[in-house]
Amino acid sequence: MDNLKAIVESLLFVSDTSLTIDKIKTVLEIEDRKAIHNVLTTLAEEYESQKRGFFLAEVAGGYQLRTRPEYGQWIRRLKQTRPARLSRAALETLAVIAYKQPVLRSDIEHLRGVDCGGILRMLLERRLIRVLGRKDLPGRPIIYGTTKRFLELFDLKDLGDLPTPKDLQALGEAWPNDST
Amino acid sequence: MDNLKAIVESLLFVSDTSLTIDKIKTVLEIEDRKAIHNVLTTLAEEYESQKRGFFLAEVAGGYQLRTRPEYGQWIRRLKQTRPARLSRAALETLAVIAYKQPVLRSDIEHLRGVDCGGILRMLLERRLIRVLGRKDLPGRPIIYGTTKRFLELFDLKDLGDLPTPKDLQALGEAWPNDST
Amino acid sequence: MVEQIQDQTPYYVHLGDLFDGPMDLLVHLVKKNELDIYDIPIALITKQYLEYLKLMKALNIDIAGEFLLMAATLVHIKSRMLLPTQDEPEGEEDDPRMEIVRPLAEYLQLKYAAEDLVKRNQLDWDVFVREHCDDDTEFVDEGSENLVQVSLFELIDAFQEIIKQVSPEHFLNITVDTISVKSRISQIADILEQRGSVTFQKLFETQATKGDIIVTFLAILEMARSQVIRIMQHVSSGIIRIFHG
Repeated sequence: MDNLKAIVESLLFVSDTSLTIDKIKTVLEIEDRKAIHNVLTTLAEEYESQKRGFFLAEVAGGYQLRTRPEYGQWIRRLKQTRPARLSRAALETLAVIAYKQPVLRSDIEHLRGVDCGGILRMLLERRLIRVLGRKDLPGRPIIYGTTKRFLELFDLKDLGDLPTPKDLQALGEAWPNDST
Repeated sequence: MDNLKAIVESLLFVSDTSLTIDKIKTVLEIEDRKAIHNVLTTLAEEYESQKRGFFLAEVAGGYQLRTRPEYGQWIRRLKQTRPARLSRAALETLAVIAYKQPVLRSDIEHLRGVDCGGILRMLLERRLIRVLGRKDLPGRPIIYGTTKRFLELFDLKDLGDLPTPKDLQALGEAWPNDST
Repeated sequence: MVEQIQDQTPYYVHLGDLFDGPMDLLVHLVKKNELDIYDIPIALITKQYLEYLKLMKALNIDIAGEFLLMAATLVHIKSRMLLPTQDEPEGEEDDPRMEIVRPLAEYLQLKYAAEDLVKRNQLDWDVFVREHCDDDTEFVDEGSENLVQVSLFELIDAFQEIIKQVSPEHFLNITVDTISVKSRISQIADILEQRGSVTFQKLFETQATKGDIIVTFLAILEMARSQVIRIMQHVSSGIIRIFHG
């Protein structure tokens, strides 16, 4: 396949989730992971050097074309939509789950000092968190964890991409905003 | 706007309909039709000369990025492997089966209040549900249950991890503010 | 008939709907007073915390149990601080304040983590993928870059200022009925429809009685909570302005 680069690009172009190398292998029926990896690297470099309007993002274990963040303002104007942004309370709850998973509702509420039932429900409905299992405790409480969608939403390669608590502390010289 | 080309490209990239020059003018708040036209021409030429996986099509009085027709076969293969989204009705049916299994079609239809024949067939084809057996009743009705694939689709280890309606109730109401 | 009766019931807001719980209120107070969380003047914080609860109560806002529990904890720590220390000077471990310092420190870290998430390139806000999205919901103009979103706490601080100007005494025993809040909400909505935005102060200018002021304030809170409006503060002038959500 001498036009492998263009074909991979067309796949990336139409895919609405991040594409793994394995997936590309299956679709194109080729065995050469290395070749696919090289093509992806070349594409990413081209988008950079040519200052295209989009870039190749590595998210949730795969690759995805995304528009450059600096043009977000124009795209929001084009779409004229207000995406459902998460509230601060929801973000905090997500942060607890991301860092402490596998985690129980009671642990989350202990940390946040408030009831989180409604937020957990909403996060489940939006598939940003999921049920990892149940704990062997009275009432068999649900254990929560984050999903692939969570990674996609926040542009994370994997959970290791989150700053460590130490990084956060360093970042914490300025007070966190308490804007709603 | 010195990065006009990249911005216009990012707009074309996200737009799901063809973009007219007028629309681009409005979004970017610029008056210069000629500049936009030039940028579009440049982009079209670049996609050609660089043999990208997509091209700039002039359709319906506007412009739209489209994958090259010669790669259509690969894109169709990609789309086939993509897990199709389930309709609301299919999800409801699946939920009834998940919670009530082993369950008869008549029970499902009684609960949902509508005929489910088509949906059951589709769920069977997608291997999300399976025939567990036949009940010792007149007509020997089929007993349905969910599959391993169902668990995979919903990121569940086993059926015991499925959140119960009671679990959801325990979470309380979802926050209306977040479900925007 | 039934509706009428319901509408005459006192206006009822749950504090937990407006604020993120007692920890959030504590963080706000610590931040406002520019305190070191590891050396909190417990008497000051307790006093301000209780003042908040008092104001909420005066506004007929239902205070959730966790807020009261925190109040009790603060008061308890305060009283333990007053006890004469025995023999040796206290080590950090014996400092009664540690009871809230540890959870507070952990809570702060969580807030930083949440903030870090916000700073990332969020899908469908900063970055977009090609997808066929439905184009409902309304157009949002992000407005001037010199505006920052304000928290409800800051709003209450601003409200306290207004009360001070109008009447220094307390205003307990004022019943606010749902009808007046509802009609005030629709008045404010009218104003916003005409002008797009209005300053916080402006909404109170025409108000005569204390009751009216509270009605206006509750209307604003309710509108902010249901995201009908957005409340922004000008960075340099400090003027708070209310926008259509």
